[in-house]
Amino acid sequence: MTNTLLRRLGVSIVVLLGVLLIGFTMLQVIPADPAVAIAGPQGTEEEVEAIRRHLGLDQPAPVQFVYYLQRIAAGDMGRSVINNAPVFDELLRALGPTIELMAVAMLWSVPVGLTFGILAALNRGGVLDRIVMAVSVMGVSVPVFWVGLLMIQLAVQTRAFPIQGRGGPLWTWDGLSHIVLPATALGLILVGPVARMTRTALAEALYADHVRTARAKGASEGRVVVHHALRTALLPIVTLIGLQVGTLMGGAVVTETIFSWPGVGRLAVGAIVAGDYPMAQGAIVFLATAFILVNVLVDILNELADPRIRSRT
Amino acid sequence: MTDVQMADSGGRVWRPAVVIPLGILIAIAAAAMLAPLLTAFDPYETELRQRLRPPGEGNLLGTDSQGRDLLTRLLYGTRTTLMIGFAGTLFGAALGLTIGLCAAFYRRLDMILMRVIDVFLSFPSILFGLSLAAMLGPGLDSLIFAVGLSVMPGIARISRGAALSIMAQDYMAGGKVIGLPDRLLLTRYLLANAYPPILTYTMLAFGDAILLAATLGFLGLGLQPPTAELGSIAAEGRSFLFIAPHVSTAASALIFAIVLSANMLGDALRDAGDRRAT
Amino acid sequence: QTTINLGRTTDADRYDPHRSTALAAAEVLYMMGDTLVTLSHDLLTIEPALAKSWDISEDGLTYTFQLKEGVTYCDGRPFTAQDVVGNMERWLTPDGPYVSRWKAGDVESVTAPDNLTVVYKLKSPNSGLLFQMAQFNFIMIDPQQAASLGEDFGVTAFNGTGPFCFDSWAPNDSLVLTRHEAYDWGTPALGNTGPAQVDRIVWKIIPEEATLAASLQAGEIDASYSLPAWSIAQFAADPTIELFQPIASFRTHYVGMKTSRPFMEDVRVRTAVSHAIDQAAIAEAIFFGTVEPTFSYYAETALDFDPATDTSAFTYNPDSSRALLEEAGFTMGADGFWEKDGQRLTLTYYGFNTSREQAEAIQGDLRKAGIDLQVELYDSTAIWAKLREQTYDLFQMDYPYLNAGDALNLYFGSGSIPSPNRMMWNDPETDRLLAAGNAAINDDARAEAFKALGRRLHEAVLWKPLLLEKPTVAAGSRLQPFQPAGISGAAFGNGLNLAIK
Amino acid sequence: MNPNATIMPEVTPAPPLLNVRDLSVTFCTAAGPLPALEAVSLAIRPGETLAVVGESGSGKSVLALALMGLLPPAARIEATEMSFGGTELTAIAQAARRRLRGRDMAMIFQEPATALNPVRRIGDQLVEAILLHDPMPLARARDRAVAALAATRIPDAEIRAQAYPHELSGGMRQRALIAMALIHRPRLLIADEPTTALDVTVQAQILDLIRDLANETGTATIFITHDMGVVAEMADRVAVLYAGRLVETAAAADLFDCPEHPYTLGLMGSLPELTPRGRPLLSIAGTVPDLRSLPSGCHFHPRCPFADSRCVQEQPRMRFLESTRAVACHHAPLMTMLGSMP
Amino acid sequence: MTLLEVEGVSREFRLRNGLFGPAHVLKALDGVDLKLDAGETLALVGESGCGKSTLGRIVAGLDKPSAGGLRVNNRPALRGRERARQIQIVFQDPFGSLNPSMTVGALIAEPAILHGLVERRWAGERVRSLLERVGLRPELATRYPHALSGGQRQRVALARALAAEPEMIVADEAVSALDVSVQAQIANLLREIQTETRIGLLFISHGLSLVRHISDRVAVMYLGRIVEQGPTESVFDTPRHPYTRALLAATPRPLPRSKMSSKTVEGEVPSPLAIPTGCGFRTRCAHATDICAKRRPHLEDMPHSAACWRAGELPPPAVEELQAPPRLSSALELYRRAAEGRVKLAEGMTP
Ligand SMILES: Nc1ncnc2c1ncn2[C@@H]1O[C@H](COP(=O)(O)OP(=O)(O)OP(=O)(O)O)[C@@H](O)[C@H]1O
Ligand SMILES: Nc1ncnc2c1ncn2[C@@H]1O[C@H](COP(=O)(O)OP(=O)(O)OP(=O)(O)O)[C@@H](O)[C@H]1O
Ligand SMILES: [Mg+2]
Ligand SMILES: [Mg+2]
Repeated sequence: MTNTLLRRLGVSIVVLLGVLLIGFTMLQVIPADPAVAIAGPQGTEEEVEAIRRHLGLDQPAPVQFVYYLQRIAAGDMGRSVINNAPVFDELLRALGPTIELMAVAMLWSVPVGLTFGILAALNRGGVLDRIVMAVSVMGVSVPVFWVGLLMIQLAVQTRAFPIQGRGGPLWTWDGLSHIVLPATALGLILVGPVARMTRTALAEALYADHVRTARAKGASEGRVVVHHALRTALLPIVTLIGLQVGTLMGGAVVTETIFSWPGVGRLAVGAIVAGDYPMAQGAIVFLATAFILVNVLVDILNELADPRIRSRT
Repeated sequence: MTDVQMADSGGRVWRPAVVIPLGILIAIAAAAMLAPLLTAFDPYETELRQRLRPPGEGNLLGTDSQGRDLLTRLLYGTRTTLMIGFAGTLFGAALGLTIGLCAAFYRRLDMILMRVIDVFLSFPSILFGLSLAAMLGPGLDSLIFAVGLSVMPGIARISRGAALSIMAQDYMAGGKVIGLPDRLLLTRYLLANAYPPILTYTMLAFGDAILLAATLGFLGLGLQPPTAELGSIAAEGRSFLFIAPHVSTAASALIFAIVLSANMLGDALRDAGDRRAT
Repeated sequence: QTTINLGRTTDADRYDPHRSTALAAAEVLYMMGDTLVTLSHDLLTIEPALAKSWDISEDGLTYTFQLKEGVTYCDGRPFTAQDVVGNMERWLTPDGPYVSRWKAGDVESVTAPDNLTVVYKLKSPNSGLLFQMAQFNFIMIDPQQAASLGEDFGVTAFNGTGPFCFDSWAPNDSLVLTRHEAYDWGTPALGNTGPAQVDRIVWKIIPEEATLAASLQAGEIDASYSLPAWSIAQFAADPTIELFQPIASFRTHYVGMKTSRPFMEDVRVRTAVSHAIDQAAIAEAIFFGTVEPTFSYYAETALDFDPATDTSAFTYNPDSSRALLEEAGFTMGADGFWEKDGQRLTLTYYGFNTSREQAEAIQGDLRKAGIDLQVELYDSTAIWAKLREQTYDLFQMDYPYLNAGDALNLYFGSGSIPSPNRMMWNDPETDRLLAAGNAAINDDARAEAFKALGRRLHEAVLWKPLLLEKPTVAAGSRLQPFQPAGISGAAFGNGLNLAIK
Repeated sequence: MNPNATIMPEVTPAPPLLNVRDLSVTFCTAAGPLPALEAVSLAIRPGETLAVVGESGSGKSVLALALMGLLPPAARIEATEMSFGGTELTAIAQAARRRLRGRDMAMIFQEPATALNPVRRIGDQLVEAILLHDPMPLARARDRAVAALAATRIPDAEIRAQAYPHELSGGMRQRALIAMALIHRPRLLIADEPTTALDVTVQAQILDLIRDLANETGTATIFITHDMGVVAEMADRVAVLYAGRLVETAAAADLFDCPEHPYTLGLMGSLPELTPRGRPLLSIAGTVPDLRSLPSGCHFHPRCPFADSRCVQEQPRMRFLESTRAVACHHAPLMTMLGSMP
Repeated sequence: MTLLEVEGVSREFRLRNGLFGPAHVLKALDGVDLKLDAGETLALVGESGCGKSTLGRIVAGLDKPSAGGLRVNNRPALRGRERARQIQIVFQDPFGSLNPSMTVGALIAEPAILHGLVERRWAGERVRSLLERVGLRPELATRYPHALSGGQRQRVALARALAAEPEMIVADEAVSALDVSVQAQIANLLREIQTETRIGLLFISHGLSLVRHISDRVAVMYLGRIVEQGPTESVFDTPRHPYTRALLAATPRPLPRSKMSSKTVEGEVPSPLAIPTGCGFRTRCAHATDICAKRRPHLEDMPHSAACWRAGELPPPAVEELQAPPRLSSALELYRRAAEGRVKLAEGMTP
């Protein structure tokens, strides 16, 4: 068990290095030049050169990457070339709100998706199945920004919830009310995939041999669905949710922009566009690490939940 | 093949669940292709003083922020969007498929190929697309490239999974035993049988690709004017969502129809596949 | 505790007057610090600020400032002439990472004979210096703090003499300012002299324009002037929201033309392009009438604008456009575009992706006039780098200025090639007039030189002026009406006039 | 209705535990209705072992599931009678039917590898089976579960109860399933090919076990198989299914002495044991028909060497030749009919 | 003439856990020697997981031995396409052994065309004759495998194997998944083809009764080793290895209440990851003694030999010959004649 975990983490580091390299290469080629941007519309050649020297941007790219790796290895993610803020601190500050947003989004959308999926699976091929699936797919079919802005318009008219910013910690009313809209918009992305996977996995599990055995024991249909079918169907669903975290992060970029949520997604987009490569690179590494960790966690969960996987070690 | 002909095509694929979304997709694509015949307006002719007119007489869906006929813009925009979705998915699928099949077929490559895929998968796809689009500069080809590369890892994974289960079938060994070269084993045997789940997933990826393109438009990395593209129309129209909701809404609705149909088609194809398997 | 929430779409990279060029930095810096002198609301008169008076030597080379007494920084330390010296030394460090140094003129030395006297010596006269000194780059920081914080100055802390003190900053999210209790040295001509009327000001970043507008409606912010045009038009009809504009504020949108490109070197082509663009329609439609179409490089009300300037080249006149192109040897091709020597009249246009609509409108106008415009839009951080690649014919931009001299100095001298003189306008006469205007030691001489230069440049058709923009502040019902400031477009000024009903 | 096709004559006074008359099962499939069982009648008495044989797809499992009430919703079930211990199964509510399942009638499935819940311990699965019908303290249920495992001669039952299914060998898993099925001493045990997935040496052990345990508890057993060897080993009586129809029922001894239905005869002929070495095996020509398009008349006629025009036109009814022997063939009794032929 | 010689073939699988995991060694085959003559049927029997398929795959060239080697026609076995010309294989699972995306015709034509045995334009002709050879109607050539029954598929698989005109065929449980009636058809067919073409047949099966019926010689495998080998009659009538005896005793036979003696073996086959020392069977063997744990027994060099230290001391087995009851015998005879068309019931001859 710990062995697998260590091995899994070892592989993750290899993957992370790959992410780092690709990220760095791409960011290097982005035409945005922070020095020019800082100098502004009226900046002169000399000013730009001075700024560039000052930021260390005059070094060749491979040298910069080596410096970067050295610093990373020493636990230092560097500083923003735009405002010299320590990348790690900035990301850490933005990570909390993003995790909060994603967590709340998942908190409502996963149960809803599960419920939809169960309803559909139990009525497979029926009218309810079609309706439920159509509804749940809608969430992934409309651009998030459109949904978000529509919600903002509704909220302005009804004055139901605050429309921008983070109100504070989640346990305060202010914090809670601020997260309602962004979490709703973001969660919509997840409902469809979860519902779809639940439907497929459960429909399969409902007629699995061991579920039939449970019925033969005299278990009631409810018990059969919840204790036996859903329990085994949960494995692929959890795996899917782990992978969907990536999509959710993508959605968070947009949601954070629309609802002025101070998260990593917005930070990352801003940094990429501005050519602030230590910050962008940091954000990419952070998000990739988060994704990898979540999926390691999913693997562990699966291992805990499925003795077959557990004993493979 | 030889003189041996195809006979029956197996299970019932042409069910309503397949036909309806496919029909919608084809209808939308046809309308986009025939745009010049369907509308008398010039998609590039601006008329600023006629801007943001609500749907009604003259302009069926109203006008956009430049006073162009919105319906016309949408029709031409659908062309671009389908082009991006199609070409991007095709590119991503071709790449992903090759990687996935090779990983399953040449077991020695599996480890390294899958790590590469993991790298791409761990890269938040929107940031990936964003970096790529920013790197290559705005333009159709870079958008297609960005979209393609972000759908690639998913397809590679699915392909590998599907191919692995085919690899376990006796007929793969059967092909080897009669002395078939790898080229034929990979295509005639592996691909020919592994494709259904891949196709299904590709339909879903097609929807994702279109949404990704729209999101890049929202983030300011869409196509350059005056090219019409649904995502960009929806993204730009969002500024007027409160005063002229028809622009963004109509474009979003069209995106919705395309993505939903692609999703439904993917689901239905999978269900059809399921049924045939049992 | 009273708090005012101000909304805006972008944040500054840092709050350092010597290292920032952005309006986003200026608008906050004006609240956190003071300049030596400032400008009246109409931007025509120099007003005292930290300097209560000043003398200019006959030769125009020595400026002697007398500072107000009792001015303190937020941390309580008294503000002295040495601090002014420290500011200037920092900013003018040779090869330092500092920007906009040309605004300081050709400085010989800045010295402090005593605690309240500053002697500012130039190598050559600079007629615009006092106006420039009102700009945010001249805001007096705490040089000791700047030295000790190094790169973190203006990021983690800022010690200033302004009506508000830096409290905390979460980049791209919010910046909190608190009242500077001791503040009472405000400029009387600008209204309240201090202290500020609210305890806190919170600047919130709301990147999405539509959300920003909705936030004002929902009362989540009290005021903003970075609102989208459509919402201002809408708010004009909204009884709960009031709109204010500064008396004078100069920001002109223009399309620059690069004179070193094959087609564009011909002034007839440039004029034809200019005649083809209908800036009135853009103002009316794209900006919902919240801006004015303009026909000169800088506002006609700006200091040193010559009413005799010939602006006829900048009207919307498709007929002249056609005639000029024919005269220049172009023929109309079968595809509806002009061509010459088998080459289509295709021009490349760089713009900001935030001004997409303007670009599309211009593209549409030119298309109607038979000119094929290839539009390339970039993010505001990428475009500067793109512009340096020198592959454009036209570029679109907007800029703030204080008066004609300011505007002319920025862009047209041959010394500014390739940037910011992106027109590649290399003209000895321009350089001569510019030098004359700057060196003038009296107003008339200066005005004469700048007016002559203005006429010359307008005749050369280097820009197509489009719009004159004044910030419109939209304020919710909580805020008391106030007179927005005009300087640099930072409409909330130093914040002394902001109050809650 | 066919008057002959129903009641088994009463040889012993004991009333049948299970009595099924004219059981038909039709699946609604995308390609039209699929009659998986057609008018099947059978009866089984307490303590008796009835073997149901037939080729793959003949409807053996469908029969078992229909009796258990476990067919998927797509199945339509019709029966004139389906009584169990005096209760008419088709008349009682789902809940009542459920209470019978596992307690009064139990089932062992074919694939021990998949029939157990992979994510729960063997012991817990047994405990669940116990508690579903017999509420008791958990500790006691645990003890009972271990005891039941031990009864199937699983070594170290105490430890094995803590194991997950994949940690056990196929034989042990099958034992666990048997323990689970027999835990409430059901009156009827349905074993659907319980040993096909096992090696012969293990199969022998399992067959022994089922026989012994069923004897101990006095349970009536329906034993489904396609292996004539296993039939010989286990059965008192045999019912032969072909394409969803019962074609022959007989006492095991009689059947092996000489089958009456040509299909059964063909099956016997296919057995290598009964064919001298070197001679070709006697095989039944053709293949099992598609249930959606069954041949007219006797469903076996296209493959039957004795078929005549009557077999093509008229569907033979189940007829009693002796008190314990019924055949659905126009030519029965075969030997008498054919014995005189040259 | 010796067609195939398997010499000391071993096959180990390294089961690795991920990138850095520890490796377990699974000995699927451990020093197997076999010989097969042209026109001969050698049956390989043994319980699940004992290595039968692995050996079959190695013979067919689908896998490489870790040690030992093969000789075909007294020369070291060829590789790849050349091996394919010599040896073909038919698999167990009728549903998984044919490429479902190709028509029957294309499937059968493929090896023939690939090896240049027939020109593309004559392939149809060849397909037709092969289909007839395996007892299928030529119309089936246009069908896809999913439209065929299990028995038909196995016939197609056989036709495909024959299309390469090999010298021997490995039939890996080729009939095990089929119903008895169909099993008999295919078994008959195999025999028929073999007597006609003198093809060598390696018949892998776990069903003893069929093996006894169609094979010339039998090799019994247990945990990757051959434990007994000899002419079919001899092995079945006088089994020498306790495992062979147990296997025979455990096979249920179609005699009512034949009362097999199941007590002969206890427990189940040990995991091939942990094969017992010495004789692999000793853990389940009632006759095991000390030597069995210490040293590994080997096959003697004679026609019928068993790898057992105690083979000589064991009491003779009680194997009774199964005989069909007289009534059944004559009924079967009748059936056979009827099936051959010699008996036709007169119209209306019903009671
Ligand atoms: N759920 C179902 N839906 C449709 N058809 C079914 C279903 N279950 C069984 N059938 C059909 O009913 C027929 C009888 O199937 P059944 O499983 O009873 O056969 P069997 O005799 O048990 O065969 P085997 O020996 O292979 O287990 C088959 O043709 C099968 O296709
Ligand atoms: N590719 C492989 N990797 C790892 N182990 C394998 C592999 N192939 C076979 N084995 C193992 O080798 C042993 C022998 O397998 P093989 O398939 O030859 O047995 P078999 O006698 O054919 O069994 P069955 O009767 O079940 O088909 C088994 O324990 C199996 O798990
Ligand atoms: Mg069955
Ligand atoms: Mg095998």
